[in-house]
Parts: sequence; structure tokens; C-alpha cells
Amino acid sequence: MAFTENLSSVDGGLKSELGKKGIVVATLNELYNWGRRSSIWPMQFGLACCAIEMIATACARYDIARFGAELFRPSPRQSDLMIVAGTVTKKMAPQVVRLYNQMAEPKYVITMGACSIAGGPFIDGYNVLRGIDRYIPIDVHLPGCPPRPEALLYGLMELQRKIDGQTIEKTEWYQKGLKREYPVPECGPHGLIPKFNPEVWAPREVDHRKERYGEPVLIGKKDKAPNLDAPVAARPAATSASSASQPSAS
Amino acid sequence: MEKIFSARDPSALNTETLEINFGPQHPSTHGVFRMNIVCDGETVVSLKPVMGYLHRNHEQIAENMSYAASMPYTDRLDYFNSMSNNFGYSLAVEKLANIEVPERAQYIRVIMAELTRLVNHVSVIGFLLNDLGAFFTPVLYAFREREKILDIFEEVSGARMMCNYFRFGGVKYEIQPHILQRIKEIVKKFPKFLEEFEALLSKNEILCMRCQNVGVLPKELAVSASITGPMLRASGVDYDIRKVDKYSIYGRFKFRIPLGEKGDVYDRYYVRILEMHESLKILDQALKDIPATGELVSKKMAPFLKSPRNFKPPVGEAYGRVEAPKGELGFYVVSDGTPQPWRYHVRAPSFINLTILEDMCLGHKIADVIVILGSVDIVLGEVDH
Amino acid sequence: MTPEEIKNKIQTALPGTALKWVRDTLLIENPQDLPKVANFLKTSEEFRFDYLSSVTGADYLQYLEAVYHLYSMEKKTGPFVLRARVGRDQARIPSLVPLYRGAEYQEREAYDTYGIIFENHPDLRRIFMWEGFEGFPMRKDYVQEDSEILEASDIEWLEKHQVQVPEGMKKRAEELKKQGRRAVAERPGQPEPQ
Amino acid sequence: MIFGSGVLRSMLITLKNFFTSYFKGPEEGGIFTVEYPETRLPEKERFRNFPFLVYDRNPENLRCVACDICAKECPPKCIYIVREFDKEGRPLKRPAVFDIDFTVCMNCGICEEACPFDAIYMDHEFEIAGPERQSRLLYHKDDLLKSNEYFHKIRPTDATAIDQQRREAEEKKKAAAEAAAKAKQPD
Repeated sequence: MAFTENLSSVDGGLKSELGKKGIVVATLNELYNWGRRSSIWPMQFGLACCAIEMIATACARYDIARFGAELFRPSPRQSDLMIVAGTVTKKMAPQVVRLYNQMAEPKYVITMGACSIAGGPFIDGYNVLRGIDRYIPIDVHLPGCPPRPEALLYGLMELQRKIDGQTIEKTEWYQKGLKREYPVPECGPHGLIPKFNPEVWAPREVDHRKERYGEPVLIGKKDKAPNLDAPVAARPAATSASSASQPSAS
Repeated sequence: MEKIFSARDPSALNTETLEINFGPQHPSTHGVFRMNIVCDGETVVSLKPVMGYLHRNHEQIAENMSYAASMPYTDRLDYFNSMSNNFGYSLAVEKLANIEVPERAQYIRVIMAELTRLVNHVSVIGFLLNDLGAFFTPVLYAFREREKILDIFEEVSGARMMCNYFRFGGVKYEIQPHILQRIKEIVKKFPKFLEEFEALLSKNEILCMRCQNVGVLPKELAVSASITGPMLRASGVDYDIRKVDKYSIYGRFKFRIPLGEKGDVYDRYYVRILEMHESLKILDQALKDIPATGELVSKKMAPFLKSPRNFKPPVGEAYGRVEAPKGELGFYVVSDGTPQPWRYHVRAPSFINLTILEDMCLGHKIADVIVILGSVDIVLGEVDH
Repeated sequence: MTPEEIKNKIQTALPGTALKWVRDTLLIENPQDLPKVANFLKTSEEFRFDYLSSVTGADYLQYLEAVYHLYSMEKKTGPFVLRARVGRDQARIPSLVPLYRGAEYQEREAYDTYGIIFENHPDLRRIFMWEGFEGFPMRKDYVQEDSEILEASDIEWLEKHQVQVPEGMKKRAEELKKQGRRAVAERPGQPEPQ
Repeated sequence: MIFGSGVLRSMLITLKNFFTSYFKGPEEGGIFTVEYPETRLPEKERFRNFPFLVYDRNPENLRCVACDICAKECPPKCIYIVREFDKEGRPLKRPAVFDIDFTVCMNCGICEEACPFDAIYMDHEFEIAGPERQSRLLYHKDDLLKSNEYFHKIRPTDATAIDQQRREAEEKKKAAAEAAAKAKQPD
């Protein structure tokens, strides 16, 4: 495919010339990466809305099988790729981290959709984790709410590109003493303990959202309750008197 | 040797119940649903659902933003049918602020809601059959049809799943004649697909054996447990909010309400198929009667499209409900006269339909639990809201 | 039937219940009367409200409220709305589960989010949040944690699991601990720009 | 009926679908797959993914006036705008910072609806993915700016209607200004 980067020392012209004669020249790396990149087995693991788009990607129209990734494994032990498809809540986060720990090397993670990247639209919820990258490392972030099935395929291609860049000598999983397992957070009295894993994630240095709106926008709650007991004056006007005036630019 | 002899005598055997944790990561729980099942051998003795793994604080978030800004969040409640969720929410707010909806918008709303019902039922049946062991083929067929309808949604509203199409007092975009033509084509071709889909497995012996007399829900229990939607009607209770409330313009259409006899899994499966036929009838009539022109949003609400934050309904409360594909979807909104609602509550059908999951599963084998759960038709976004 | 007639009917059938109309809904002034009234509405030939559509809590600062939407599947009428008010500290309302099974999860939800205790509920546990979660998050006075500042308990946990914690974060957690505060979410000090 | 005939029938239907899908077009329920990177589905005009900012002629001439309405209407609050000031500290009608956090944006299209200056619209671009979250997915003003021609390309109907509206509004303004000038002259 067009996007496959040629990493071997044999130059492309000679290679295609040989290819025409039926001789395939490949480095071990290429072979190794080709094999891995064409058989990424994702885990059958849906959390929320994005999971439906994930299923749609697996179905006839988008057909993820063209990328060798149609084999959705229900068990983390047999899968290479975890597609975190949907909102990760604080209650679910320990399970997600545990699933990641159970996956065999080499393992990759795609966060699909805004929710799993940073909490997305539900970022202000009291039970919503602001991004699964607080606990586990992520390979490809795929924004959208939900991303189109094509976008998921694009994310998968992005991951394939990443795999193509790896070399057999330097891959982490052949190094001694590698243990890509991360401590599983616990449910505490106010949220998860710890709030994030500083080895994996650090807060943004400048967080506009926090500066501008406060931590959650929700804290400025109202201090005056409506009085439903008061008698209704005839039929109330449907909307308030304040009309929608065109806002001025000043 | 002694051990073997004693094992052969069942009375001497020391038996224990087995506790199984089912979920939250399991391919057959339709999301992050979890059940604690106690089994005696393979028979279910007790079943406790554990939810909240997708509790996204929809109510809390909605209480802190303007009324219109909650509309895209309702899409994400039951992410199969964003249109009917929008419908329920806009009905509630329209009731609260006493807003009229123009004629053409009413028709568009009904068309969209019924298309959503088709999408939902067809995919639910696909998943149910998938759970029964017909691995993925029915889902493939179902999603093929679903994609065609999603194309319509995308063309009309701009998004495949999260349509955010309804506005208080109307709908957002105009629906062009060529799109109506395409909907007509889909409606024309759908019965043929349904026939095939039905023939695929309805008379299949394995399906019949696994579905009939499994997970029977008696009429009285269904009413007392507030079950709604196809599940209630499969138990033989004639209650469809489209007929009872005649909300929007449903009073104008002629359609029947399919009812089940026994209330088992097969009835629930079949009621859904029949409901799709009725939906097609409604669509047929709506597409014939829809006025060619007309305003999309009522005059009163048109200025608020541009500035949703200025919309302040009067102090009061309203409960709007619609017959969503999964059951009665209700929105309870209390206004305090400010742009944000004081209280916003969702009465999620699939959440309440789960109440009697244990009653239906008791005494059945553990493999039937999955089938029964599939026939309840849950979507976790709605269960945990 | 006018609201006044309905109210009179209930009061003649159940003497001693204090009722009040709030908008189009019936407020039961003593929450302990709720099962009685609901039972009457469910069983009386005239009403037959056999279907409890929705149960929800609400926080009105001075008091908590439970709202019940009743419909009749038999007569296809409704809604009839009941509400009961309780104080914030002793929020106890008798459960309607013996009458309506459908209230089971909804009451658990109201307990989870508002802390209304439903007496005689067969299984009153948190439904969405985990056991051990403190506070009732839908109440208007609930304060969320600041999810970007580590606290002393987090540091302790991380060190137990041999995770390196940057010094700055440690210092901040210690300061908080000294002050005896939690890292809670606050609005920014200065008003919104523009 | 013989036991097992139902099973056979199901299999026949699958077999029929297997073969007919080869010879029929997508409209008849046949070949349906879109081979994504090479072929693409026709883009729907109203499709919305992420917002972008429209400019006329050159990027200096952007329509946004930093009025902050979209930021306030945005449901998940993912837009941050800082107004630009000139050297004397007077506010200018343009943003100095216009950031959209794509990791929070929910593609609802409310910013587009609320904008009174026709400055922000929803894009069709969906091929956004990357390993970096904090730098890559926080889009700044320069990344968001796209020309009016691009807008015309992706959404011809809307763009033409909006151009028409803007022209009319401008003419009205001009006419009003002229009328005002005329009214002044006799004095």
C-alpha cells in the first residue's frame, strides 16, 4: 500500500525491478512489521456510543476485514489492540486498566471518540474519567463524537504506520525486564485513587478550560429554589420578556 | 476409592451454589452491564444486575446548561435512536413553555421517529439472534439496512448517529423533496427485506426451541413493574403511548398495535417484527400527507435558535413522554425561570425494564440469561444515563 | 373530575390525610401517608392508577422532594402526580415497592443521587455509584473533587505501588493536608474574561 | 413440516445472499463495501464534524469578531477566545487566541447555529488522529482558519445562501450610511 514506508537499505527502484521478476526482497523488519500490521486483532470491547460505530465498521459497508482486523476477540489475552470506544467512567476505569494489563505484548491502544480521550462532552460529570490516558499509555487518539467508521479506519491506518516505524531490535517487548502493567486504581470516597498516574500523564501546563470556566462549570449552582406552590397567574407567558437581541460585537 | 463411591451417591455429595460474575466486559451484555448470578449447577438461582459502569451524569450536566444545549446530550442517551430521544425532550419542553409546533415539522418529526424505530428494531433483532448463536450474519443484514437509513439521517441532520435535529417548536433543517423521495424508496423496499429477515430465522427450529417459553413475563407483573414498550405488548397488554396520548400527530394515522400472547422471548422478537410493519404503514401515510411547504420552527421559538441561552420557560414543571422504540421515554423538567432547568430527569425505559430481569431468569439455564437480556433490549447509555 | 373533587374523594376514603394541590399535582403533607394514598389510587375502581411511570427525587434547598407520576393502563388515563417532601437531614419516605415493582430501581436511583431513604425498600443500595462513595452528587450542595491535584491519599497509594511522584505534586498534597482541605473544584477567582 | 427444514431454509437464504451480493448493486442489496482509503462515500453537504473559521480573501480578513457567543453557547465548553488589543489597549474586533479543544468537542453544531457573524462552520474533515493529544488535538486559530472558497467547496448551497445574505446586509448598511450622510448634508 501507498503509505508503507520503506525502511530497508535496498533502494525502491531495485526492489520494484526485482519484484517484477518475481523476487521479493525484504528485510526482517519489514516482514516482521508486515505480519503484525496486517493482523491486528482488536478486543471486542465496547463502552458506549462509539462501540456502535465500531460494530458498523466491522459490518459490510466499511469492512474492517480489509485491514486484517476483523477478528474481534472477546478475551484480552488474545488481542493486540484495545479500542477504547466510549466514555470511561470512574466506576469502569479500574476494569479498563485491568484489561490492558491482561493483554499480551505487543499491545496497542486506540482511544476512539472524545469521551475516552478527555472526557469529551461529559467532561464535567462527577463520575466521568477525564481521559483513559491518565492510567495507560495511548498509541492513537481519534477525536470525534462519535468518529465516523471511516475515521476509525483512518485511526487504524495511523496505527499501522506506527507499527511500520518499529524495528525488531528496539521493540520494547523483547527487552529484558519490561513489564507494561500499570497499577489499577481503586474507587475511593470521592473518586478514583489515585486521580492519575504521574508516570503516564501530567496535567496540562496551561489549561484554558480550567482557567476560564473553573474546574467543572457546574459548581456555580443556583441558590434560589423555584416556588412551585405559588399560585399560577392565569396562563403564563410562554417565554420570558427578554427577546433575543442581536448581540453587539463590543 | 472411598471418594468415588461417595460421589456416586448424590445425597452424600456436598453441593454448593456457584457464583458467577458476568460482565462488565463481556461480548453478550450489550455494553458494560454486569450481573452477579448465583447458579445451582447450570440453573440460575439468583441474579443481581449491577449497573453504573456508564453513568455519565446526564442529569447533572443538563441541569447546568441551557435547555437547547441538552439536546445533543439526549442523543447520547439511547444512542441507537437519537431522534426519538430528541422527540421526548422537545415534547417536555414544549409542554413546559406552551409552544405550538407547525404542521410540516410535526410530519417530519413523525417520519424521523418511525425511521428510528425501524433502525432500532432491526438492529436489536440482529443482536438478539447473534446472542442466540446465529453469529453475526443477522447483524450484517440488519446493519446493511441500518446504513441506508443512517444515510438519510446524515443527509437531513448532518450526523449519522447523534442527529441533534429537533428544536423546541420544530426541527432544525429543511427536508428536501429528493430526500423524501429516497425515504419513500426505502419504505417501499423495506417490506421485502423484512420478509427475508423474518424468513431467515423465524421458523428455525433451534431458534424456536431456545426462545419459546423462555423468560415468560406474566401480564400482571409487567404492569406492576412499569414495563413499557414492545416488552409490555409482548405480554399482551394493549398500551402504546402513540395511541393513548396521541401526542404530536399520531392521532391521524391508522395503525394497529401488535400484541403477544405468552410474553416469552419469541413473542418479544415477533412483536418487534410486527411493529416494524406498522411503522412502515405510518411512514406511508405520513409521506403521503406531508405538506409540501410550511415553516419548520414556530414563530415564537425562531429567535431562540440563534441564542438558546435567552430561552427562559416560565416557572413550572412538565413531564413529556413518547413511545420510544424501547418503551416509554419520559422527561421531567422543572423550570425556575432561568435559562437552566432546575431539575431534569430522564425516565429511561430500558433502565426500568431491567427491574424484572431476575424474575424472568430464575429457573432457567445460564445460557438463557443472555437470550432474555437480549430480548429486553437494553442500551447502556440509557440504563445508566 | 376537578382537582377539588379528587382531593375530597381521597380524603373521604382516607380520613386524616393532609393533602394540598401544588399546580396540578397532589402534595402529601405527611410522607408517611404516601403508601395509603397510592394504594387507594391503585385499587379504587374509579381511578385504577396501576402503572407507576416515574419516580424521581429533587432538591429544593430547604427540602427534598420525591415525585411520582401515576398512570392507568386499564383506563388509559393519567398522569396523576404525587409528591412528598422531606427535610434534608431526615429524608425518609416509605417505599412504594410493595405496591409497584417498577419503583424498585427508580427509588434506588433517587437514594443514590439525592440520599432519600425509602423505608421498607427490599434492597436499598447505591445503584450507579459504588459502595463507599460519599455524598449525594445530585444535591445542589455537592462539591466535586478537583481531578488534577493529587491528595495525600493518592500519594500514599502511588508510593505503595512504587510509582515515582514528582516533588511538586507531593508538596501540594502536603500543603492541602496541613490545611485539612480536600482538593475540590472551584470556580476561578477572577470573573470570566469579557 | 419436517424437523430441520427451518434450519435448511435459513441456510438457503444466506447462500442466496452470498451469491446475489456479487451481482447486484448496492441499491438492490448487493455489493455494499466502500473501500475507504481508495474510494469514498459521496460527502453529504450537511455532514458536520469539527468547526472551522471562515475568512474572506486572506487569513487576515477573518469574519470572527471575538464576540464570545459560541464559547458561551457551546454545550461542553470547548472553545476559548481571547480578544486582541491594539497597542493602546483598545479592543479590536478580532480574536488573538481562538482555540478549540477537539478532545472535548461533541460535533453538535450549536456554535454554527449561534454565530451571528457567519464565522464558524462545521467541517467535513474527519481524518484527524494522532499519537499526541495535548498538542495535536488542541486546535489553534491558524489551524482552524479556512477560506470561504473551501466553504463553498464543501457546502455549496449553504455558502451561496450565506454570501447572498451578507451581500444584502452590506448593501443595506451602505444604503443606510448613504441615507444618513444625505440627511446630514442639508444642515
